[in-house]
Amino acid sequence: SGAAAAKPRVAIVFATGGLGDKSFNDSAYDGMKRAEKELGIEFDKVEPQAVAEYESLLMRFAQTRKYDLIISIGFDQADALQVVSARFPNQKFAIVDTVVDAPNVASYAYREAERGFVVGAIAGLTTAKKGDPRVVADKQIVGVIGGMDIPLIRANVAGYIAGARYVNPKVQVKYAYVGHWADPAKCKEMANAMLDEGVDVLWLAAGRSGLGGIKAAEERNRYAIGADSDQGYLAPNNILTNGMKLVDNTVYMAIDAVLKGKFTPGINLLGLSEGALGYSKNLVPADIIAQVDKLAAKVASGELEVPDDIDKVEPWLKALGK
Amino acid sequence: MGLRGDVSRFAYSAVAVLLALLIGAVLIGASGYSVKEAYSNLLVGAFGGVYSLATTVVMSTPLLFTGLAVAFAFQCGLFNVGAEGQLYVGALTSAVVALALSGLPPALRVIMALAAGAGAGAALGFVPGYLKAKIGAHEVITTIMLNYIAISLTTFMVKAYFRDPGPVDQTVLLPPGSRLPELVPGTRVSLGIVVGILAVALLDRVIRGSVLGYEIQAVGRNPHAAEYGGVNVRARTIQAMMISGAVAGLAGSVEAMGTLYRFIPYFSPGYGFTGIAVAVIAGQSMWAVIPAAVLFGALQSGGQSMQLFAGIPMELMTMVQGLVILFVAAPTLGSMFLGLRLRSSEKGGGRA
Amino acid sequence: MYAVRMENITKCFGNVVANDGVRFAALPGEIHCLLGENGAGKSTLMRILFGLYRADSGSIYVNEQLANIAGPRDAISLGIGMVHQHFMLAERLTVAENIVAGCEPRRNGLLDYDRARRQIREVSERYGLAVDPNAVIEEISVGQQQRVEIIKALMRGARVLILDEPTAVLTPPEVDELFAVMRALRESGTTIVFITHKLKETMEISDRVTVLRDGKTIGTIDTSDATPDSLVEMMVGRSLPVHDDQRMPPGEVVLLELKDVSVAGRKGSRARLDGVSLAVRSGEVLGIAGVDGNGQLELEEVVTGLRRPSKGRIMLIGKDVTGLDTGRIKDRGVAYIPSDRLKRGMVDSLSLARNSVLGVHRCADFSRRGALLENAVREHAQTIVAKYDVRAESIDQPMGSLSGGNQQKMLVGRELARPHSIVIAAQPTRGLDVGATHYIREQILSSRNTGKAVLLISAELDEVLELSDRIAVIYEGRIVDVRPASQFTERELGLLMTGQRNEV
Amino acid sequence: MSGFADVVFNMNNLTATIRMATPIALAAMGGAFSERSGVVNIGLEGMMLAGAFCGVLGSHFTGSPWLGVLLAVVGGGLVGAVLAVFAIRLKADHVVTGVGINILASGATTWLMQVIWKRKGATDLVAGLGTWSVPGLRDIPMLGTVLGMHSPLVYISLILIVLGWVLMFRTPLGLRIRMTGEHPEAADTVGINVRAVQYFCVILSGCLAGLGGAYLSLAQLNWFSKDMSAGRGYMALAACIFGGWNPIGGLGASFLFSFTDAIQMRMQTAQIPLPVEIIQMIPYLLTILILAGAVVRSRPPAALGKHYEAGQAR
Ligand SMILES: Nc1ncnc2c1ncn2[C@@H]1O[C@H](COP(=O)(O)OP(=O)(O)OP(=O)(O)O)[C@@H](O)[C@H]1O
Ligand SMILES: Nc1ncnc2c1ncn2[C@@H]1O[C@H](COP(=O)(O)OP(=O)(O)OP(=O)(O)O)[C@@H](O)[C@H]1O
Ligand SMILES: [Mg+2]
Ligand SMILES: [Mg+2]
Repeated sequence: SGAAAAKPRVAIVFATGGLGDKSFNDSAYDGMKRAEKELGIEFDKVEPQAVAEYESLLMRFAQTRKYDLIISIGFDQADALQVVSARFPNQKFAIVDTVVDAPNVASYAYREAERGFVVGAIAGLTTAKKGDPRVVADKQIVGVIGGMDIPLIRANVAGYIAGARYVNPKVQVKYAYVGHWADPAKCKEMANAMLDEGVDVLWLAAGRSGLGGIKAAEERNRYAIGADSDQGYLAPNNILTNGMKLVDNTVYMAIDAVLKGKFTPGINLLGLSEGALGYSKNLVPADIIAQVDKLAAKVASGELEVPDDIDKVEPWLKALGK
Repeated sequence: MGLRGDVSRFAYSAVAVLLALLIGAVLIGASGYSVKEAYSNLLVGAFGGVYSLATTVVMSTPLLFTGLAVAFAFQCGLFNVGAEGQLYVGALTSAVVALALSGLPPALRVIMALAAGAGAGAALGFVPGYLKAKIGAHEVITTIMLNYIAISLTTFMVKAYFRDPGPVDQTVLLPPGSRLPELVPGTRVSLGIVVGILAVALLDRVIRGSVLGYEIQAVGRNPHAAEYGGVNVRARTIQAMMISGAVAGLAGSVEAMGTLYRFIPYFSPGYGFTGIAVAVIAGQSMWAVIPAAVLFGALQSGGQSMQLFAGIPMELMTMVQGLVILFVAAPTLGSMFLGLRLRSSEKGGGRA
Repeated sequence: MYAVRMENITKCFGNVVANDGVRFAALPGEIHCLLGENGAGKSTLMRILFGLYRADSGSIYVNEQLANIAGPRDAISLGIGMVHQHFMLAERLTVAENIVAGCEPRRNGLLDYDRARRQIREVSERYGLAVDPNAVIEEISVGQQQRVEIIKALMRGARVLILDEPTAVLTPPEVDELFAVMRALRESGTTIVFITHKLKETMEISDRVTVLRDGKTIGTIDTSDATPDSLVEMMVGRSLPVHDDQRMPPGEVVLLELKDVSVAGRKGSRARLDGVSLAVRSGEVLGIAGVDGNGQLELEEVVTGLRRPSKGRIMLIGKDVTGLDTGRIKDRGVAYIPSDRLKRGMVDSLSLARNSVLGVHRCADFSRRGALLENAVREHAQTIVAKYDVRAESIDQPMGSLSGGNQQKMLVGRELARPHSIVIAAQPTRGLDVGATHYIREQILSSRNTGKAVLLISAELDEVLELSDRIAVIYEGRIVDVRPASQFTERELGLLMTGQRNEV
Repeated sequence: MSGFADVVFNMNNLTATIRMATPIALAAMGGAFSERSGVVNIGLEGMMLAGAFCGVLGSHFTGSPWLGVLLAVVGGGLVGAVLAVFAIRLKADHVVTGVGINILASGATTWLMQVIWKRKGATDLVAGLGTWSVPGLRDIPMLGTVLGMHSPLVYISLILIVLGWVLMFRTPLGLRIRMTGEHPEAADTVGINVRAVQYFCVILSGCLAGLGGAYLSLAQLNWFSKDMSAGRGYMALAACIFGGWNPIGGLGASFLFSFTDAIQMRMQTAQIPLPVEIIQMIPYLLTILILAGAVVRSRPPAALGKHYEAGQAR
């Protein structure tokens, strides 16, 4: 197979949500495609349906011994990768969104709360605006709807609350969970319940379900914030910004490192400073952009450390004298 | 029905699977993929080599239990849609008990954890059984509702009481002595499959050779006559649902203790629901649950290779799986092709 | 010219040849009786004529035209109607709904329930077949259900009417009324195919008789040329002995006693059983005579624990058993032959072997430490099959595949085989052929002669008169008279049963 | 506790209830027809999904959401026809067929979405149905907001459900349907075409579930996304049974499910300090409690799930 050695090969095992989530998996897939085009790799992919499948999938990829890198997407692959990486010590692995401590695994995890913090700050400032028909006058309430109550989402929610309250102590933040990643109709009703109570900036961190929330905000002409990738095209007049998580960059980065012979096992914790998290400008007015960028710089420099648990937000604010 | 009936049933099912794969081939071909590559990968991925076979066994194991659970409830005329929820409580209970008993010798630990999982499943099965027996509440509704409740409840319990301090909502990893031993090292084929086969053997004895099974069958097929024959219809209804729940609970136990080595919220991709299909394909025979579960396990495991190495997208595979289920459900289709006539010997199979 | 003619009809179910080259022909405007033992193939033949089964071979002519009957719809449009042996009624729909389904009166596209009720009332008044159109089928008696079936066929205006054992559940006055209907229909040119096991009825009503045996036609004769004995000879191939009527005098011990037992009716309606007190002694048959629907079903259910009395006590061998469930009552020595064998008596999808121990499966003979003793069970089934002449291919076939008569034999065999001192026999020979009826009546008498107490609930007056030592007459849930059987005349009983007490 | 009262007695809950109940009630009525004719319908979920997809497909290609609705009804009906052919003609087990249909529908819609829109998660936006503001209803005090402003499909559905009830309980066809599910042989012997009735009912159930799907994809949203029926088909089946196999009963059950769901959501947004899983359990717990206390005890049609074979040889 000497001739076939021409192109480097990469394998990717997606998270159980599967492609089409307009977030995590899709973004990782974009990274793969970019690497295919720009780095000249070939890749194989697989979409598992159950946690129990991860191990055999990783194993089957590893057994072929023809991949330069095998990438695991999603925190719930950690157990499986721990086992498989030990069994194939010469195979390089990467995992995104969590940490696996092994000599042949490069782990990439995000400081999720930081992205919540920036969009929270945008929300907190926007709800106080006057004269914008999309903002409910004399109420300063913002909201966030998560797909499910899991730590990753909780960290985002905590960051969001912290951001909003940091810039605007008068703001009230509501949060709720759909209980489902793929039920937009239900999320829409949940969003409606929030909008009923005067929420005018609503972040949807709920996978495909979130699309329903965006629709609710559009119908009632309030602001929605998208998640993971730029969802502005869904409601151009109402998507205020997006809480970006650039998994594509991470995946690209991981492949690039391997190709350049710079594969470094260990933990890569990514956040605003690495450009792995961030926000998109969409409808955010210039004055708010200026304020938020300043804040983001503080976070990136480590001057401001964002709490990653909802219970820690209030003490954190108090400690800052807010 | 006897052995001959089972054999011809399987001949029909085999033809049905082939027909479904044939249509699948058309779909795959029309979508621009290589049918040959796809199906050779399906076959090799399911049965080619130790690891593939092992993966097929691992994928079949939870379905063996849930299929058995549903099939057993059918014997009492009960439609247990609640295997999914019972599986979750079984899994969590087993994981927690296996962790809590880390002082005991491994064998004892494992047995007690399995028993606890079965007990938790049985307890959850008791609710629809009791509601059906005492007030006639339809078990399909109650079990659908209980599925949601069980999934929420176990998630809550993990978060509130049994959480691994790490970044994920799950219990801590079971120490080796709390796990089901691996039969084939490096494959996760665990003692679970043996437990499953024992469960099949046991329930087959119960159904075909015990007073309890006889009474359960009588209740399932004609409760009036059962009552006339001195059978405590309500008690049997409750017991049948509890046994079914226990077996479904074991599905979770075995998955938690033999495959995942911990409890993870939302870990099941619907094993309880696929178990319904397994049970119905198995028909009246408990033993037939095994090949029926293996059929689904093989599709799953072979499907992995189809995706990995033939590049067949998920959606196409899902469609092929749906087709297989659809066609296997129609035994007459097989008999039409085999030129045989299926005798209507199963009339009044007693199913809600 | 025949109204219907069936030539060379053959029909197999698996290995069973139910009809084997059968010939059958009925003239226009005659009452043609179809006779044969249980399982002879009568119902099968008629179901073929009605399009429910398709013959394997053979042809059917209606008015001498070759007819292709692919389903009941074809049969109905050819003017064929059928009252089925096992009722074709949807239990949870009303009488009216069952009757009009398929030929519903409409108004503005909706079902015209008023008109339906009126039509039914008309027919039921014209033929004296009283039914309540609004009643739900499962809440009316078997006899009433039979009436619904008859009305259903009559309303469809059939020119050829098949009645498959319609009299099995009717009382003598009801039979007389039915015969009047049948005669009127014959006058108007309708052909009636009448299936019965009662030779008296055959002799009384029919013009001609066709006899089937083992799926083959034995012959067709004019009724005027036949005698009951010659018909039995044709059906069975031999003649039957008469009962050995040497009766012991009844004993003194009261084994079964009802004290002032009542069963409340549904909200507002009158009690179904009203203060019934009865005692049955050892070695005695107490017959309950009455028109179906006067509380017999409730009586049966109350003494066997299927229903709790709203008032009163039930004593078995001196012990109060009120409120115990059926299993426990039967365990105290009660053999029970239920009136509704399809519903209660058996699990039709289980095998004969399994059914042969239903209710006794827990005794030491058939189970040990929770396990069924398969061999003992099979042996038991074999014994019953042999002793009661149950015509079955094997004890592994499902109970539901037996003919009605054979099912009943199996059931009676099972019940009388269990240890018992009391027999509750409800409609024990309903639907049975002469041979089987004879046999089962003998079994009941021999039970009595070995000192058992027998409570016989039967709609058949002949049976009650033949078997009982004493007779209690039930009317509207009350016992209106109890006397030794010899003190009643048939006429007297008839009047008491229909509530004309004063005329007695 | 006044906070809690605000959560429950909130007019907005009723408005949301109506919106959420509509698709479930439509599919539940479909289930009622199918099951009253004797065919178990676990496939409602797949039929709904097919309807949701076809609705968007129709709207995408014609630009008219109403043609989309029409296509959804046709598409759901076609999936219903698959169940009918397998369950009635081929005597396949009803339950497994339903399970197979659900899986097939999930795969097929996602696949077609990829073929047509080159997307995997959700389609592009299409023209949706919008809302109607009904003059008479809108102006009722208090209830005006609850009843007066909904998607036209809400009003159409309510009318259809009443018509469905009339069809089932007041027409000759309805009687034939009920007779078929109770005792197909009896139906056959009075000349009712058992198969035709069952085909009609199962296909109708597909049409109704498909319409429910169109409500999701064209009324509540205006796109299709993967597996967007999200278990509503199963809830519909539960509603159908809970409602006693009666379209209006099914509507009532759907209202109950949706109302408790609305309360659950509002409890969350009101930041009631309970764990979210506990709050999310409430609708299901309540349903079981109500079922346990309910006096009505409905039995399924007697011949439900059984295959009817007239004679052996036809
Ligand atoms: N209220 C209850 N709480 C818990 N379990 C119950 C309850 N009622 C019934 N059960 C369960 O149902 C089963 C049957 O109980 P029950 O006492 O009614 O049967 P039984 O009369 O003993 O039956 P048999 O006498 O035929 O053995 C018991 O084994 C028990 O597990
Ligand atoms: N659906 C069936 N499947 C298998 N065997 C059948 C079926 N129907 C009838 N048979 C068999 O065919 C034979 C004739 O049955 P049939 O019901 O015609 O008898 P019959 O003369 O009407 O008897 P009875 O007087 O008891 O009603 C019997 O041996 C019976 O067991
Ligand atoms: Mg007890
Ligand atoms: Mg007969």
